[in-house]
Amino acid sequence: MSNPEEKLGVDEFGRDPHVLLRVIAKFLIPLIALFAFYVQFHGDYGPGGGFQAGVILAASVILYALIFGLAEAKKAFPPRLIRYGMTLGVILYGGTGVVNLILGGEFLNYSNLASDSIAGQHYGILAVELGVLVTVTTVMIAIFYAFGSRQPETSDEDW
Amino acid sequence: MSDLFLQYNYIIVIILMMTGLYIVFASRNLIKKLAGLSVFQTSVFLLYITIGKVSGGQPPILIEDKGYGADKDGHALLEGTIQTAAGGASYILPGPGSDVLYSNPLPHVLILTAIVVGVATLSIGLALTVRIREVYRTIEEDEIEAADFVYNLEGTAD
Amino acid sequence: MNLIAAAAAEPAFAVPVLLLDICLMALLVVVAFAIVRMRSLFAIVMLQGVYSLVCAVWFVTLDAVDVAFTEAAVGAGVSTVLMLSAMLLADRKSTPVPMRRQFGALMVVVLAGAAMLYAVGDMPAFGDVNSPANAYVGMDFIGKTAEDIQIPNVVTAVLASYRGYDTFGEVVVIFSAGLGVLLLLGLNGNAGRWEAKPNGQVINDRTAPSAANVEDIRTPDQKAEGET
Amino acid sequence: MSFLEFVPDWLLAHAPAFLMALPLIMAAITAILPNKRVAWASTFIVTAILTVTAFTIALYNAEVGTTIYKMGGWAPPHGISLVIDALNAPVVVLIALMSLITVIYALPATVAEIKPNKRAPFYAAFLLCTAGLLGMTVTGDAFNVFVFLEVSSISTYVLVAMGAARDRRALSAAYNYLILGSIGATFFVIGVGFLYMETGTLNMADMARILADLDGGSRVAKIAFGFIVIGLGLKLAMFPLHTWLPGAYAYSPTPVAAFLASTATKAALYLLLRFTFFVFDPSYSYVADVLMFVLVGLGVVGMIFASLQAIFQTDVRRMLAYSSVAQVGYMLLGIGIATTASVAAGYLHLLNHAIIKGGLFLAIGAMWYRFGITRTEDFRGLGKTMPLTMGAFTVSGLSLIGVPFTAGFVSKVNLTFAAADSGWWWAVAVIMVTSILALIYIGRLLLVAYFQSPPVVNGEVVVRNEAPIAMLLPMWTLALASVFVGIWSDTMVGMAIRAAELLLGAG
Repeated sequence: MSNPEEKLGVDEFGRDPHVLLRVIAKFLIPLIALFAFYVQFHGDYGPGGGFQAGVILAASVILYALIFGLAEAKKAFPPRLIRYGMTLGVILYGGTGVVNLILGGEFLNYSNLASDSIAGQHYGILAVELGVLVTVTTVMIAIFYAFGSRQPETSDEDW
Repeated sequence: MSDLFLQYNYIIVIILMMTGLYIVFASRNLIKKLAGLSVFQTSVFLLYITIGKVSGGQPPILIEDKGYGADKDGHALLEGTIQTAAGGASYILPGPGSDVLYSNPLPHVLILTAIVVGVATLSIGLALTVRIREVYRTIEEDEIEAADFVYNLEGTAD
Repeated sequence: MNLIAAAAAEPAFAVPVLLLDICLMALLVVVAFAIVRMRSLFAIVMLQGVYSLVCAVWFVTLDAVDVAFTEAAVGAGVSTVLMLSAMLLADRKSTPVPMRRQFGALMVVVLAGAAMLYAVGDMPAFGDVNSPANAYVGMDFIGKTAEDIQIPNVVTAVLASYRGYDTFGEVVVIFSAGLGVLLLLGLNGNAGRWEAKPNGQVINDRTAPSAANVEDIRTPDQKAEGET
Repeated sequence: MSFLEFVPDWLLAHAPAFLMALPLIMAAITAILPNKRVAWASTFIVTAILTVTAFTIALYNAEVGTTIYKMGGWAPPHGISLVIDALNAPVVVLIALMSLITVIYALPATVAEIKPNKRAPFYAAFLLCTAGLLGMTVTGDAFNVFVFLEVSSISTYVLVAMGAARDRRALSAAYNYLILGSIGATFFVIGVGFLYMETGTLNMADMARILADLDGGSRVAKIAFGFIVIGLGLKLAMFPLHTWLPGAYAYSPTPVAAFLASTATKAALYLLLRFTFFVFDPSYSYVADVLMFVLVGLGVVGMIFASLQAIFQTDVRRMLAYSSVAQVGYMLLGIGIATTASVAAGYLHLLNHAIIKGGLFLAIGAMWYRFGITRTEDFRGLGKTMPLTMGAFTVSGLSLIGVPFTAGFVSKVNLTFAAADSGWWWAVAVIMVTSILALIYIGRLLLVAYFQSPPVVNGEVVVRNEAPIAMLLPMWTLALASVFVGIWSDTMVGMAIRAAELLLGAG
């Protein structure tokens, strides 16, 4: 953790001391991401929703960064995407409201998204929850990248 | 005296809130202050959620009526159900004839929002702490104030 | 045992749930008091995570499953990770504050607490289904959701539709937190670092406003990074 | 009337939502714009549209009265409603106008203060702050106030911290503001929670109705009121809770300082008015007690102490910040006397002080931009080296003191008469004394600027070096506005009286 930019190295015999950790993580991280999407799309029926799913999805990237190093994580999820992702989420949410305005209803009145007001509500909730997911995921990853990339000034002996 | 027992939750929550507030006010370390703020805010969440609790209630996730007209304990549910539009499910609602009770969903919604606001504040506070540590070499408020005091006397550099 | 007798007299209260509640509350109080006494920042951060997790458990017993989910993911997860990574960039220990300097804080807290305790007597009983909070707008959402929106999770319906505007604000808050952290730290960890040489005298983010003799402890490549 | 004919109906109907949705969505887009000029242009266009919308809203409100916008199509109390009435329409115009003025000023100012690659996110944060302030002003839902309060606060903490590029004290100032601001917001949330416990609703009008039915409510409502006043007091820099303010104003980037000084505390003060007179009512004994002893007491103590502190400051921006705390005292005094005339005077001072302080901070910012001036002794010869900037500073400064034919005079005279009508002669005396104190701390600067010769740097006398036109235009707009308000005061006074009648006249 002292130098997170550096890829976790191998020992002097060329072996990877963290092989077990990495194998398990490779297996686990897709499952965590999958669970995030379950939470996202099951939010209408059980506990969950965009915010919880976003945090879990971000946690999968953070776990990847902790195990494979921040540089690898930045290759997998480039920082450039983050700024666009943050914006995209807000636009998805606000844009849904603007579409409602254009269709003649109030801001965020989803009823006019479909001919049936209940179906319209369902579409609207789906769209805004997606916006929440995108923003929360990217912001959480952004914050982790920002803290992780900063060079620490205290040495490990201070512990 | 027995009245107070029915409100024991509020008493505990107030103690917790004030403990959090005390950590913020009494400590002079920037990170500890933020931890205290977090405890304070989490305790306020507890206040809201305890307001919305209904005894004997269940989480506000509507139970679908499978069309048997009664739940597994044999209670008649007809009065309390709502039949929705064609193809839709019908839900068991509280009301006369129904013994289902849900807890109040509104405080839950408010607190979901507040949790997000709390983590946003925390992350900005931590980012500021990191920057302060870099430029002042300390995260103890007393030392920061001492350093600023010197500058205030000197005036700003030309 | 008076409490349990009172609970047993009130049929709506289940004694095991009450005992669980009391255990959780006791745990919360212990953890909160421990944070007050702790000096090691690592312990404080971890205890803060524990506090959030215990709160999440209590939220489950209070029927707030969505909130419990979020609190566990955010309070115990993300917040703890963030505080740990910030602590890595800062210090490990906090210096103790002498008791006499905590007196003012204690007074403020005792006053605010006493004010709230004064109001406890007029508060509705815990779990009262007929309290104003539970009998009016909040409970209407259950019937309205079944009618207007027709999804089982009432919390999602209220969050995204009835109070969707609040949630828009929430998304914006998160966005501004992301924006703020990017402005303050930068995605590559070099925001806010600068250096200038007016009149041949080196000043940088550490020394401004005074150009007094503060040595620059950064490595050369860090300096190069700061310039960009 | 004539102007409104040109406004399409859908805009009139949806203007309240437009007021937040536009800056929030555009803030997200501005944050990713690659070019700093484009980012400025987009911010400028957004704030210009906001200003037009705000004026439309105010005119429309004057014509048709209170309007309620049902957000999401859900009727209150279940949905969140936006309310435009005589009380918040002027505040909306103020915030939108100040954001436009600040953005024009920021074009040159950011060149000196914000790194080029940070400018697009900086403008985005600025738009978020504006949207948050507008949001908390127009909402009719108590919890929604908290959400938008935090939108504006979080972006404000960041904006203040951006001052670290030239002074590291901006970081500790931002941290202090964050801790106290969060405690304030949390106190507010506790208050709203207690109110919810008492009334079962979050809609302000509904709360007011239920509280009136309960005849003021039980102890829970009393404590709720106390926590809301303390929470908002932290945000509006009520006297002993103002400790975050001098640092935040003094070390933040100059456009941010001007914007904060003229809007942030004003929006919080508006909320205090809204809760004290609209949700609660001065006829409840506990509200009357708080008005009489807490707001008036702290207001008066703040007026005197903060004015004295302002005199002893060497940093001009800290001096102006303490003066702001003192001016908040005037507004609290007006609110605390709680007659229609006094509340109108306090409200008028809220609007006028925003114009005055905005102008002063913009002028100080221009002086810093040209000469790096922050200290009082640096004002030597500014009357010669920056005559136009100093002119704007002088006009706004005289208005702050309360010289006749300026905005400050109108509101202070109204406040004095209101206090005298209620027989509060000691309050009249305090207003006089603090005006003299204001004369001392502003006059001291004017003397140094006009009657001392410019300093000699490297053997040469500093020559005239005027601020760029993009800085002069905003500051003179505000300076002339304060003269305009001072001479043709009827419109503003009428607005203030309508607002006060809305709060007190009817009920």
